[in-house]
Amino acid sequence: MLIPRTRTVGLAALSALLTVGLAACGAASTTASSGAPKDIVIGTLYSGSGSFANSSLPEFQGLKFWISQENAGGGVYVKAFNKKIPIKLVALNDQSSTTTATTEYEQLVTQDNINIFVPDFGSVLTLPAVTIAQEHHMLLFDQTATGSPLFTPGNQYIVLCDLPLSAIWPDPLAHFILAQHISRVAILYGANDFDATQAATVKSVLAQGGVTPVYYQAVPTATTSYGTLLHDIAATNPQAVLELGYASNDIPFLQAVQQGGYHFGMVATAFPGQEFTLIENAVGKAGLSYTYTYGVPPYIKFNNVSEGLGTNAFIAKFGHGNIANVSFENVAGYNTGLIIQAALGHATKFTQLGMRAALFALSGHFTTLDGAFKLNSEGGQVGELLPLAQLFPTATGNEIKIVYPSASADHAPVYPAP
Amino acid sequence: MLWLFALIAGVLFGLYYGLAALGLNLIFGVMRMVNLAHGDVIMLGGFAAVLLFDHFGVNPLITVLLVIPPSLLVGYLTYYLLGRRVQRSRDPEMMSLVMFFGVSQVIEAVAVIAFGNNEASITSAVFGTRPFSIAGQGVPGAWLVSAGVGLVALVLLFLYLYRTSLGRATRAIMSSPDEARAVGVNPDRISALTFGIGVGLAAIAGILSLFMIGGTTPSEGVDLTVTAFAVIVLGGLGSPMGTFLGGIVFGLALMFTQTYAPVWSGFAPFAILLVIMLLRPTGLLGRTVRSV
Amino acid sequence: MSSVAQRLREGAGAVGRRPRRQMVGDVLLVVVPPAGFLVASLVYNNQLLLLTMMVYVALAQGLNVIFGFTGYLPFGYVGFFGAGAYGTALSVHFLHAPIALAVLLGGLAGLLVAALLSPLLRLTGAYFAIASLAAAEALYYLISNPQLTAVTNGPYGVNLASVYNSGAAYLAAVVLVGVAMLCVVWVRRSHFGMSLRAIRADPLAARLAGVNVVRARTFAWLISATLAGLAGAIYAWAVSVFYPEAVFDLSISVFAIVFALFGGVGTVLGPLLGAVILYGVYNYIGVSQPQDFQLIYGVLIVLIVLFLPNGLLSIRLRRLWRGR
Amino acid sequence: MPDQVDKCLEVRGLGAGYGSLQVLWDFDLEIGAEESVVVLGPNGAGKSTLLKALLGLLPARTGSISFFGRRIEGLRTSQRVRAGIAYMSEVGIFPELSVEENLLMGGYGLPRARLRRRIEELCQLFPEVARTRRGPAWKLSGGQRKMVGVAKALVADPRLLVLDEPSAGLSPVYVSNVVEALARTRREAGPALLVVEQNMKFLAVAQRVYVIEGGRLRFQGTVPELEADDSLRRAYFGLQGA
Repeated sequence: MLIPRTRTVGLAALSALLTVGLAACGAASTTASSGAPKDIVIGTLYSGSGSFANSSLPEFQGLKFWISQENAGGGVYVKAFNKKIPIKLVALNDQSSTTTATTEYEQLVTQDNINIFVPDFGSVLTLPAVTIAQEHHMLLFDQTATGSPLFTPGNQYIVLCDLPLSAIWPDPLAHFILAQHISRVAILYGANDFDATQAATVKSVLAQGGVTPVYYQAVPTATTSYGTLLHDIAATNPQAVLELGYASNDIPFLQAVQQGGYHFGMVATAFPGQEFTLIENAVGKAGLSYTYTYGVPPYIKFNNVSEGLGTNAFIAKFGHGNIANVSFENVAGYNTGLIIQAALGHATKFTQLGMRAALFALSGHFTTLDGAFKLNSEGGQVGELLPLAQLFPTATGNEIKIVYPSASADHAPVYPAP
Repeated sequence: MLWLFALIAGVLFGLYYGLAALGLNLIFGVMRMVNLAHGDVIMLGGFAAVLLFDHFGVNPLITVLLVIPPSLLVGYLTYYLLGRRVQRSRDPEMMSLVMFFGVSQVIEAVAVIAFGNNEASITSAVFGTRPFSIAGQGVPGAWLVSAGVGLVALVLLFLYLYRTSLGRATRAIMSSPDEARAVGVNPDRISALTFGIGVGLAAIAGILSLFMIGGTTPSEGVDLTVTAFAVIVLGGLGSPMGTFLGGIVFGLALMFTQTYAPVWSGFAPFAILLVIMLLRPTGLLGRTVRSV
Repeated sequence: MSSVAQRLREGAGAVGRRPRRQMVGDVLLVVVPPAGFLVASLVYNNQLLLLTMMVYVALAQGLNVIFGFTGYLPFGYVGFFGAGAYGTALSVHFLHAPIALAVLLGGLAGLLVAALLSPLLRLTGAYFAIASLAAAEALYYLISNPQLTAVTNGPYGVNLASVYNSGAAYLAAVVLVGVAMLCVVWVRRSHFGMSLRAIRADPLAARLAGVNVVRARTFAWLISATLAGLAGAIYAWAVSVFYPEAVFDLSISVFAIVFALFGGVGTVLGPLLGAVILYGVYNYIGVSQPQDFQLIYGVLIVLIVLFLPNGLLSIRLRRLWRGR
Repeated sequence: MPDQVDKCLEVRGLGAGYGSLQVLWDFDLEIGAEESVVVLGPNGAGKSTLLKALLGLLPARTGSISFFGRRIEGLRTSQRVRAGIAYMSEVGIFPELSVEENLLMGGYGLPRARLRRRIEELCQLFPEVARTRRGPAWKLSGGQRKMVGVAKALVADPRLLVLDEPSAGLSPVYVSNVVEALARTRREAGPALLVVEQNMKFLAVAQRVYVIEGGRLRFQGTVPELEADDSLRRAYFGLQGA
């Protein structure tokens, strides 16, 4: 049994511990002096492990690449002080946990005196940052989180840098289906915000063309075995099968198509364009041939840009000339840097809303290797749509070619797949 | 004939799930330790198969045999370095749970350092892309291979447990550890061996996971541990046969909901587990425990 | 017959004759931790970290009530946390309840889920642990189901921006810590707590001594779930926008269990210290060593179990024992 | 008193316990070769603890244990079993194993052929065990379980057989069956016997008696000597004599 005295001692120890521990957490911080700060502090999170790590780390590399580029040139140009200021990066590891991410975002904002607030990859990990950014009046340079709850009319403190809102992603895909006069469409999607939004968009665009899917079902995001689902889909005799999931869904899905010996006129999945090398390694060359996916940079190329490196230059510098070394996330992370660069380079006042105003002023007049930069009133990205790409077999592997819309296509679609 | 395919797929997946859970049940039965790192061992088995295939072209079925010796070694070391000490603590069931949570974190972190975060996989063409016909249904060859390996493992384990002296001693410890010590069984030796077998079975399941659940990543361990746990609890703790029955129930629940209500396919297996637990509190083949 | 059951039969008289020093100690136990967190918020302004720490204190203490005093380990404890979060969100959306009421309704949601699941208490050991986990998973899949979008907003998550108030949420969490401490102190000192310990030591003897075993266990289960529900409610309020997976994350269960066991279950102070220290260390590693975060934390936990298997408070108890 | 050479077991100053709880204090015990000894004591007196310490299931904190002149207190349980000590706990069997497997476990580590032969011998000695050989042990009645337990303990041909409350949970009829079975064992010039009990029935097989109370030795002597002690007689015969 404990005696009361020790309990009191324990409580005192606890209070002391709390204070010491917290002091330790908040030790490092730099304060901006009056006038120009010594450096621009960028705070961000990445997932060193866990389910988002394979997307988060390449994006983080892209951002770091931009920082090293700028710092090599003496820092980033800040218009408000009319000089270049070196960039300092504070990056914490959230291990793909939203709970951890939440406290670490707060840590960045309250302890690390950051000037620029960049969240982790994807909607799930970005969402906790939205409230914190709003609460502390920090502009959130949202990298790739395109989910619907992130953007609300009242919130001034978010801009989406890299991707269009997920609701408009599948627009060209759905129009392609209509253009090919495909009438039997099967849609299988993950029961999460990101995928469900896309599925709803496809469904409504198809409805405008008078097409009703023969199969339209959601499965839990954690689904990894697709054999039975595919068997049931095949039983509806579809011409086109669309699987809208994460990379961890696309891989077992494409494997199951192969394992089951299924052949459909069109198979489309979301991630081969974004994680091409990864998925081709996982499912093999044959498993990807003639399937469709969203066309994203670096496979859609923007060499005529108003800020930063163009696609080819980026591939040369970042990927040492080999496009296989460059993933979409690399481009996205780098592009986030370019948007920050544009905000600092155009804002007349070095404030969060000053940067926001600058970006809204640039909206529609500004192109990077990620395409046209155009914001809607809530800060969502509505610039370049994601065109439809198809994968064509070559001697060594597959090649991603844009096939629709025809204006931006660099190859004719092969439908039905041979 | 959607139901027939669901039935076949459910049984085949059930054998795979049974195999994936078997080692966990053995370790729990013999040592009363909850190996929360079980799913991470499955993950490591998957990576072993991918690396051997990528670098040396080793067929995954060969890897199934290759992983056994190192697994036994790892099991021995884990038991003697970590397990034995925890087993002697006040509450081995719960303390082992916490410790193996730590081990699971370490394995995941080391796997990330060693293999990166990307999904690793072997193209499913290894086992052919032409489905086999069973009762008029086209079933992927890889499923049959996995289920076959699961069955072989089950038979071998059965022979070991019921036909050999060491196996009998293992069951004796499961039945009553003190009694077993009192007839001269060295529980450390049996426990270490069992830990090795448990790790080996998990690693083998990991190799098959590549073809059943598509690829492996360092972070998949937790989900696999949870599934394995559901399966052994369904079948009955300490009952190897029950584990396979539990696996099949789990597999059928998953496949039938995938067929008739895909959106509920996450919900159904757990709901069925709950219902079975309430009807038969010791699992399908668990022995009725005399308790208050 | 176990000694606890014997003491129980000798009557609750001993409870009434509590020495004054113990009373003072108990009051301090309930008042000092919340006060500590209030003060902490003045010197340290990562309030979300402190709030999350408080949430874990409440969860570890709630787990302590059911696990520390009855031996039932609910692996799916996070289910109540998620139920609390969604209970609050739905109260705000559909009942337009003021947030204070909505938080209480979140606690009520935890309680209701626990009442529904109380038949699980017929299970024991690992069976109970996994069955509760299955319940939490089933609840998650139910709430995040796209077919229930009209009710729970399915996979699209929850937005409570209309009631967001970080300062008030922080104060609510401070109160929650006090409530959690009060619950455990009460369980520890009361006749009810003694019944629980008697059941744990020897259920048959306890029954013979006149304890209603089922009712006592169920009551502990409900208290425990209500604490988790309130914790989930306050957490939901504080983060205000979240996807369902964020409040049904299994690692919340695991953390609460690890924290409670680390400090020492069945004690009043153990889970509090466990949550504060281990969560503090977790964040310290996360901030200072982001690269090797998981590795260091994993090794630390293994070492703790190997060298401190009976929880932090066991060190002191051992010393006290020798001192006698 | 048996002389030095014939001594099967000699325990001196044995102490043992669980965690912070010491249960057995400074206990002395001697058993001659082929002698049978009963240790009497009430519930919680430390009887089981004594046996566990003898077997090494619980470490001895103090004292020494000699088995046929060899010090064994430092040996592992398995080594003590190999030296020739067999133990039947209160449960006595492996419920999940079949009766046959229980017997096989009783001779764990013996060469296969010898094990088979021994089991056939015992099945002749215990026909009621032989009848149930294939079935799982948990289906047996309490008395049958004890029989299997005794047979199991005898498989390895021990030099000392240690029984923990063989009468626990048995009706009087079965108790006499077990006593009779033990007597049968004795007639075969079997092992030395150490029985701990609350039940007086087992005095029928005892040559000497020890009484343990509160973890300490209270009395040692022959059965007539025990009966001559007034207070002990009241404690052990008065209550349970009927």
